[in-house]
Amino acid sequence: MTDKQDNIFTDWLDQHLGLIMHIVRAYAIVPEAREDLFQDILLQLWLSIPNFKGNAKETTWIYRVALNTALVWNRQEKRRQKHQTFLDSFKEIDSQNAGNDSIENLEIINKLYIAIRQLPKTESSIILMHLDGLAYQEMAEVLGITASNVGVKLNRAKKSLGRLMKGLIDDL
Amino acid sequence: MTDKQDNIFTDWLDQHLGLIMHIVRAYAIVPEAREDLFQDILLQLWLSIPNFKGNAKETTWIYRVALNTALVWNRQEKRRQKHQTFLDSFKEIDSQNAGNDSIENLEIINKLYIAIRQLPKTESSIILMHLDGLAYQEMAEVLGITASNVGVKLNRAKKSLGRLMKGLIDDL
Amino acid sequence: MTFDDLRTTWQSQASACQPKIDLPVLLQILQRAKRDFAAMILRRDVLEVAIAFLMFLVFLNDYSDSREWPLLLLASSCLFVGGFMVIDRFLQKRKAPKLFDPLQSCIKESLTAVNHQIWLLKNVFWWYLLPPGIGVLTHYCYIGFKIIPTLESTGAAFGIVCFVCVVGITMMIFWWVYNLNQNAVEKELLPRKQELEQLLENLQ
Amino acid sequence: MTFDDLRTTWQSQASACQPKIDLPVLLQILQRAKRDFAAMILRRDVLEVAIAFLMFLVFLNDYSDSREWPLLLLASSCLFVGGFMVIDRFLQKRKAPKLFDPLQSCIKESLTAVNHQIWLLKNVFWWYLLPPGIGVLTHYCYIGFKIIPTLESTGAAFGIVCFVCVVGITMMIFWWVYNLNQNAVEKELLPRKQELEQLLENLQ
Repeated sequence: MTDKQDNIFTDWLDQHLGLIMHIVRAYAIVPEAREDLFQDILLQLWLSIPNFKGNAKETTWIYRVALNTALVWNRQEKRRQKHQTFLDSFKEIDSQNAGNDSIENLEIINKLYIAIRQLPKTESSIILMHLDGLAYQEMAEVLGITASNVGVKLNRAKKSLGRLMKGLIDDL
Repeated sequence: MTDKQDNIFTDWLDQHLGLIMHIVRAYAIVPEAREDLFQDILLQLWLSIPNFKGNAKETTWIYRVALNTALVWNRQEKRRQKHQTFLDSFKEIDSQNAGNDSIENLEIINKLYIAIRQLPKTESSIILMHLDGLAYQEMAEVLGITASNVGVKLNRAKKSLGRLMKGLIDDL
Repeated sequence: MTFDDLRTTWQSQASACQPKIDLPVLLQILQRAKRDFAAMILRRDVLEVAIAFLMFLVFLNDYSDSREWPLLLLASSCLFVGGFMVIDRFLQKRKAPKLFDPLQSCIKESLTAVNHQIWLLKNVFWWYLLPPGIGVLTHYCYIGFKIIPTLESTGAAFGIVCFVCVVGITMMIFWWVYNLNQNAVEKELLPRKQELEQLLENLQ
Repeated sequence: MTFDDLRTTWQSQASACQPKIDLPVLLQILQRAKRDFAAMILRRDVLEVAIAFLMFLVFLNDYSDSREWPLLLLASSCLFVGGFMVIDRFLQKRKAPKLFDPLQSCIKESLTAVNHQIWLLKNVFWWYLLPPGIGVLTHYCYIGFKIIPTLESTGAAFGIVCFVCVVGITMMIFWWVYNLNQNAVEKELLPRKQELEQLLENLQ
């Protein structure tokens, strides 16, 4: 049975993978959700094979299992509870401020954030504090290390940042 | 105590919200994670006020709490377990096929998916099956309704789709 | 562009836009997922029932030692809860939604299952908490009335405090279990029910 | 563009890029979050300990009725587990990481807490499972040896089957609890420990 089941399954994948991909792409947006849904549909399809007696067309059967899995089947995945919020959604903040500032500056800041996120977390926190204008002594108090150590680390972090933003900043 | 705590907190928010926003933006990427982290930092900051005796500078204190919350504090939020995967990441699929097909077509398909996702879920499943070339009778078997009902629903779904893709499809 | 053009574009795309699948790894993952799922079901179905029957045996044995009738009440309440769960799960398993059914049937089957689940949890007090609750409280009272009168005054006062504490803690645990269940109804089952009803309505 | 220009741009942006906060709602949410957190801690710290002490009282009472010494063993194992948890949590609470400390201290405090948690769960067998396990098994054997010899042959066979089943189910439950704890170490605590160690290393 299991061998036969695997063979049918392989055939179905060969011929009808497109159908499944369409459903996955229509009902799950981010890549992680897509992988989850895709794997879930494949599992349910594989489990359904012993019930497939040839009295239904293959495409009908596959569509049923895939749509039922996407729409009806209660996946374990936790739904995010909607909670009361005290601020305008973060999504709007970025666009909202486009008027206040030049678009060029906004783009620079965006690139800066992308670079900062690629630094090791402690280096990025030093860069953030430096950008916000904290003195070495203050940074040392936040981090719990000596001021001279802060200097060493800040230089290293600036160099990493310079590599990540090549062409944008000249003096790093 | 609580009133005094709330006053200090309000002051801090007025003067140092920028610092917190920088940290949130640097350590959380998607809007939902940002809201979570932001709320978490505000909570920890508020809870820390009774321990704030004025022996530290305000900015130092706020930076400590915010960075510790972002980097060290173990939020309840479940980390996604990395699981063994049997396919190339979905992220790569879309770009990978750019060579096979004209970019114009890819864009049309993308717009189509965006429109499909805005339809009610049953309408979108009818559209998907129709695009994949299923006959009315097959669609009826998948959905468990009559073929004539499929016809009615397909027409309605096509009209909704036409409205969502105005200017792209002429005959809907 | 007409809708038929769109369909042609769509279908030409379909064949191109397929991920490469590592079939042996996939089959291995499916096997494991099936095993995990079966183990999860077994754990869920067997463990609670096994604990109920185990406690039935323990209380029955205690009764055969001490001949205190409240123990018999406790034992039979455990048997009732265990039996109720076995029968309910057996009946529900026969009606589980089949994902290879047409959508409309599958939605209806899922809706029936969710409605039953809601009924079960909403009434958790009557079939899960009340029977052992009566048993436990009777047992406490029986012991209290037997021991406290035999003690001298300070001992009796201490006995009464102990009695109140024990009853209070027990009530707290029961209340907590009750709340857990009602929370699950509010936050998970009712939204799910609405979702399914919406789907069914759109299909009719 | 120099780094200082970048910093100027950054700081000019900073004042503009602030969300509007609904302060009364925010304060309300914070109050509620604090309350929820306190309730969660209370539930976690109190419930398990309360159950352990409750079972201690129940077994002690059973012993005072029947004078079977294995019940005394069971009672004292429950007392041991409850006491162990109370003392451990009291000691740990005094060393909890303080988020307003400098980063390096806070990371170290968190690392200590995680290491202790790992030690606790890895050794869950010795302080949480073994004491009541010995008590329960002794109790079963005591009852078995007392009852089975008094039965005629088919009754004795049935008694032995019951005995094996009960012991098996108990072992299964203990094994399941043990596995839950080891899984938590593997999937949550060890990755967290690595993360913290990495942070500390980058800071030194």
